Amino acid sequence: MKQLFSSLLLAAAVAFFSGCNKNNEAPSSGASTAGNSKPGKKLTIALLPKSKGNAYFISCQKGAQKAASELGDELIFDGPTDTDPAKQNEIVENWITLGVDAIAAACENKEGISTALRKAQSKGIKVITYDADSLPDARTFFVNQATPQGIGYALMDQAAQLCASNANFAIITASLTAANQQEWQKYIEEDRAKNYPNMKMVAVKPCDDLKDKAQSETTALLSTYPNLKLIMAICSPGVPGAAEAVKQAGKAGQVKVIGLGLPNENKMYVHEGVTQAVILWNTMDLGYLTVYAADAVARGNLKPGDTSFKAGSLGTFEIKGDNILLGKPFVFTKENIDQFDF
Amino acid sequence: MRKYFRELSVTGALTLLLLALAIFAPSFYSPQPLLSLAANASVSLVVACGMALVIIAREIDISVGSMFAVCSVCAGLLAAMHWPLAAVIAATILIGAIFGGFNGGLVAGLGLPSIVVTLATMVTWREGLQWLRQGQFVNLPDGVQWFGLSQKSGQWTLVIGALVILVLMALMMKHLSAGRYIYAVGSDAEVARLAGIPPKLTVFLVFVGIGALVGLAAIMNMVQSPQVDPQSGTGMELKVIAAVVVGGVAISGGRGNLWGVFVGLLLLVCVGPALIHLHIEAYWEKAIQGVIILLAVVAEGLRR
Amino acid sequence: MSGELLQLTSVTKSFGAVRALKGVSFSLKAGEIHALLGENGAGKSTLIKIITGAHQPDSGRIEIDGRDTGALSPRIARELGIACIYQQPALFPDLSVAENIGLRLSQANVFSRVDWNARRQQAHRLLENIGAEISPEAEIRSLSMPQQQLVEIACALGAGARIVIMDEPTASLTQKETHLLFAIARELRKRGVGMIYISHRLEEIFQLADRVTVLRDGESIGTNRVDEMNEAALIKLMVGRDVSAIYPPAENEPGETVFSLKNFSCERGGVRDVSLDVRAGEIVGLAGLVGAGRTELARAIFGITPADSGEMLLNGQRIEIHSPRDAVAQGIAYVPEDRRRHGVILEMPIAQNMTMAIHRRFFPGTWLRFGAEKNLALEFIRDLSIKASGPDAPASSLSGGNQQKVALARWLAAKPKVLVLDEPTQGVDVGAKSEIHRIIRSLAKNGLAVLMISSDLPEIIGMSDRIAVMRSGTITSMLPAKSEAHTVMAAALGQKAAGE
Amino acid sequence: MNTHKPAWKNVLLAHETILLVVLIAEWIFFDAIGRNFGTYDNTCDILRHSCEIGLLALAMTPVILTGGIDLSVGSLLGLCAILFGKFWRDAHMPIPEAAACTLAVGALAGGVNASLITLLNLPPLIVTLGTFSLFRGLAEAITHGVDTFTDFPSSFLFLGQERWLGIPAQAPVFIGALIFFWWLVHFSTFGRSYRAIGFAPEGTRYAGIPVGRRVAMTYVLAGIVSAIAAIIYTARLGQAKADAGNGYELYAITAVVLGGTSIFGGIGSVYGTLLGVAAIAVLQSGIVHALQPSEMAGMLTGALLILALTASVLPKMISRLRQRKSALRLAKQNT
Repeated sequence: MKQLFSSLLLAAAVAFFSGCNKNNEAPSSGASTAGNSKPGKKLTIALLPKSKGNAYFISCQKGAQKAASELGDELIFDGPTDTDPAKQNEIVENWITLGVDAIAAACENKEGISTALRKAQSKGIKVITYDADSLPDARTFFVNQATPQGIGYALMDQAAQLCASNANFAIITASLTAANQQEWQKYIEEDRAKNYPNMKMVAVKPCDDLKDKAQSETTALLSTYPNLKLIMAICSPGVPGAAEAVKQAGKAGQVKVIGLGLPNENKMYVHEGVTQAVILWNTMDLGYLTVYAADAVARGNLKPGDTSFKAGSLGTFEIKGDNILLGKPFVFTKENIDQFDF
Repeated sequence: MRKYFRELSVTGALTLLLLALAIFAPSFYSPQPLLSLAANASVSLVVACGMALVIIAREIDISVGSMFAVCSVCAGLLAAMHWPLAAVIAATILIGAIFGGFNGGLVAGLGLPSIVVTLATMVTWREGLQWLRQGQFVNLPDGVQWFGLSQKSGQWTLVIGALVILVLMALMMKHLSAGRYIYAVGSDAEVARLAGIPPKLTVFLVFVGIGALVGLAAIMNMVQSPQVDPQSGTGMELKVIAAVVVGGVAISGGRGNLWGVFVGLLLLVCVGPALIHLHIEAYWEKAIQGVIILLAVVAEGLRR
Repeated sequence: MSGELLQLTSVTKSFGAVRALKGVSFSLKAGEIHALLGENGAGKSTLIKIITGAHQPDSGRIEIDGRDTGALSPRIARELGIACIYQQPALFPDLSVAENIGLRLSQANVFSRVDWNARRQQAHRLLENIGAEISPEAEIRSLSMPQQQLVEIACALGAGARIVIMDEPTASLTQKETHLLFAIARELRKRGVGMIYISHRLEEIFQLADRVTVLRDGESIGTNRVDEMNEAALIKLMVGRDVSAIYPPAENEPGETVFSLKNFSCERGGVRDVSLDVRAGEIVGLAGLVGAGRTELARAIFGITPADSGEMLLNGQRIEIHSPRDAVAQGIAYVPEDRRRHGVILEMPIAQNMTMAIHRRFFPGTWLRFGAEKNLALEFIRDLSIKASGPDAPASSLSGGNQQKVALARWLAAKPKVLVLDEPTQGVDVGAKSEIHRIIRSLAKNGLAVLMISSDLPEIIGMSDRIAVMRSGTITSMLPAKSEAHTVMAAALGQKAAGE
Repeated sequence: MNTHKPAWKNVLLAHETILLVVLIAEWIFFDAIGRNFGTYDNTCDILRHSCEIGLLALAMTPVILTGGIDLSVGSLLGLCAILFGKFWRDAHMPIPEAAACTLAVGALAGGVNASLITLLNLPPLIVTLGTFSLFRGLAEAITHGVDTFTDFPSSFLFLGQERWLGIPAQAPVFIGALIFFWWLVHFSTFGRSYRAIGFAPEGTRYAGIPVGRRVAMTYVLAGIVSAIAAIIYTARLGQAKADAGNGYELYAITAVVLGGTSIFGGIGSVYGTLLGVAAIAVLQSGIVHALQPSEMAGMLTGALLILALTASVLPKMISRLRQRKSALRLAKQNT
């Protein structure tokens, strides 16, 4: 009985895995020798998103995959599938024993993940961060797509440009506890206090990274604050959610919507004039650059102190201190949004 | 009166909340946002009706959120393939029923505890969907949102649709043999069997029923926006179970009615917007919801 | 064999390795009351469940009116006019009386409308028919056990059943209700209904039944006309041996007063102003009608519904009991009425059941001592001659009588000073019954003060050294041992006994 | 009449044995296809990662044995984590003192669950659903969701991140808890009472066992253990925030049920829970080492749970089928 059961289970598992090895487009073909970081060898680079099932990181992954195949490296892309903040650490620690050559992490919890990244460094694994930084001593470089300050200021400046100098606005965040959201809010507030002191932020509502909840929260905000002039959604499902709510309230154009999001999810609203601007960088380039940088660091081609870095077909990027700069955040508007597909 | 203590006390709490809003935040009552709120709530209401049946039958289904996400994505993909809307609706309800039937089969057929079975399917469907779809939104073609009607009539359609389902199901639970069989099975399955009511079949059908209702709710949610979020429905099970319990349905089966569930859901649905309108910080929301659930059960406990 | 309403031929049924029925044949004529007798585990319940379609037989034939019924389900059985009144009322606790009756009687299809008015009227009529004063609106869970039993009977009558099975229907009925039930049964017989009547109370069978079939170990021992039989013969058929002295005689003189109650009241249980002394080595029988407050008194003594006024004295010392734990600590033991729910824990091994009440004393420092526990259990299994496969066998694998012995063993292990027994032999077969009687008597002989509640009059009279009679929550009279049955009954009913 | 199977067959068919086989199979499988899976380092990591959920699962076992459930442990972990941070940073308590206060909070919160459930006789599922929201909500309200506690002294972080005598430093805590719960459930009268309560709460009361007190104790223990897990969690991550332990209650319940404990109470073992925790932890680590997407771990956990439950009812169903077959054969012979 037990033998039958276990062999059945094993057989099912083998079939399952061999099946997904074939079908899965994710970069997991075959095993290779690990732990060896001499130039010319095939490297294993692990890319850690903040969470899986997020379109933002999927497009990063696309760029990263492109870079990995150009470089002939193996790319592992994996991350937490639920809201457990300890999951990132667990995955990194698994990669350490797995024996990857380089880890590129987008950090959900700055302090929390740093302990795991430091441990990786102590085991000789090269660590860089992208999208959201860790503590500086836990990585070699940070691929900086835009500093939190840059994002916060860009959002606030955009908002001020769209509204009167004494307008009220509200923020939709992913969750009250998400670290990057808190950081952006900090700089939004800083910019507001410094440059637009008459504008007023009336509420911050979390949407749990759900479009539907962003929609219902925005609906309530709109009726609570009739003189609300702008909604700023700083998580990607929040932007279309807020836009839909504004549209349903019949306040399109009257209440502006801006936010951080992917062009594809927002094209429709931008064209309808519900959403005025979506701010983002080219996420595919971010993934591409990150993998190139990780590869170079692991091969010793990129060292602290360098001031520029050439990443394949994207050309040369500036390095400021230990930050590799992707460029300024990009503002997608009605005019240019159709040129992008991610 | 005593018999309906729970329904009345929840109605009382709701009335208090609505009164407070009327005094301190009359803007809550502006018609358009209220209609949007109602259209939104109608989705949860349909699922709550199904959950009430499941709990009355002395089972529980915590996989509704995941089933909801799967149904939403399936519906979105079918609509994106330009199936006619009626076919999309029918297919989604069918898909929901099949997923519900899977739970029901394991619970009724193999006699496994429903809380564990649906815990397992909750995880499996959710992660499987994420694996297959990687969190991508599904963009819907024109003519799907609001069933191709205007926004206002679309919203009214949803609200009225949900109320019709509520009334029909409430009537069924009270006045049709089918409904009374569910109460009977939830009250005592063995006695039901002796009285010639098939408890396993009843439980199976109740799970199929909640699956179908989740499918319908997925459609009702889908038509409210031009995109489908594959994460939708996360946490729905807790909200719906809380509404059902606050509404006076006993977790031990056989007791409670859909009117109570309706009032319970309204109370919970109004709390979120009410916090915004009353200018209470968002970080109190979870604590307040917890207190409402606890108060509801404590009131019941003290009465006994 | 024409003219038979119901005919079972060579029916067999096994559960796992246990053969519950080994080819039983049984017949029932229209207009007769056919008693079914047998010790617990003889196969009566299985036979009934096969007739009502709750179990499927492994082989054999069932005919009704000479026609083979094929496979029976509860629904088909009901449609064929078979109704059963179970020992434990099979009712929905959360639903109203009217609905319970309605669900049982309606043959409606799933999508038909429920006519609540008709249901209420039907319930009202049926309940009135049997003289029960129960509101059709009442929830079953708010009713007492006998009331629920009456609802069951109303259900069966309402179904217009041609075959009515009564499985120990009088076990929890009052005398008045029992008489009413008998009247109804006789009336049904007149109308041509066939009844199968199961009871452990032999005198009921002689009062009521026309024929009697005895089952033993899954086999039919024979069917006889009741007027050709007597009690001794029946008992011999049932147990397969002579049961000479049913009640062991008292051999000792009671000692000092061990336990007394003074103006003892418990409002919640409806017990008021009870005063009572029990002496060492004495068995005090507590007689009375169902609902007189006997079980409630026991529960108040044991602290399940603690008393709210009056005194309880143990060896002259005043004691306070607020919970069963206190009672156990003071040396008071209670063998409850509902053995399967309260007396033993069915799923747990015999040994663990036996040490359940002595955790603190038997397992110092809360450490379990498996070896000692096993030895204790083996000792009791031997001393009380419990039929079990071993100390690790779950209590559910035992027959009712042996379960009751396990429940007794649990309290004997606790070495109590006072033992309260509530219906110690209800639903226990004749063989085990006399063994339990012997055990109780020997306990008393060893100096235990015993308070025994029983609705079985011969038992009360046969066992007790004194008989306390309760009525409406208090003790109304104290009768000496070997009182006449009618004296006790009269006291219980509140009539002046003859000659007093 | 003796229908009991021989002892060896019972042991072999026991749920726990099947699970052990599955666990070994998992290990062999991932060791074969995964990179550096079966190394000592990875074993330590698995132990480290499953410590908090393991602790919660251990504490959940007595709760489920009594027929209850505690959905609030994950939220309580979050509340305790931030309170621990608050005691240390804002109340300037030394670490041991802060930890002691945190344990007291855990006990108190467990006591809230316990008193609602036992004194008012309310269903545990609903009570803990309420406190699930309440505890998490309090954590968010106290920190406004934003406040994060970091920069703990390295002597404290040692507990979560370093090795002590070659094993992860938190392992002794887990092993201590394991021994305690093993004793509690299998070798003490408490465990005996939990089972009895799980089978028949009323019947247990009639045996003079204080049912309310025993049940209350399981919830208080769950609260205390949640607080211990919160401290270890904080040490492992080096930070405490209101979202700590999100969703851990479901992992813990899954592990307990996977370990063969009946959700209805009465049946179950600490040994099974240990295997359940291990099976899930090995699966999660193995998936990463086999370079498969993490979603697979969740899906396989769900599938494993259903399979395990099915396997536990299968023997019963097969014997029932066999019986029916042999009965049919008998019937045929008779005619």
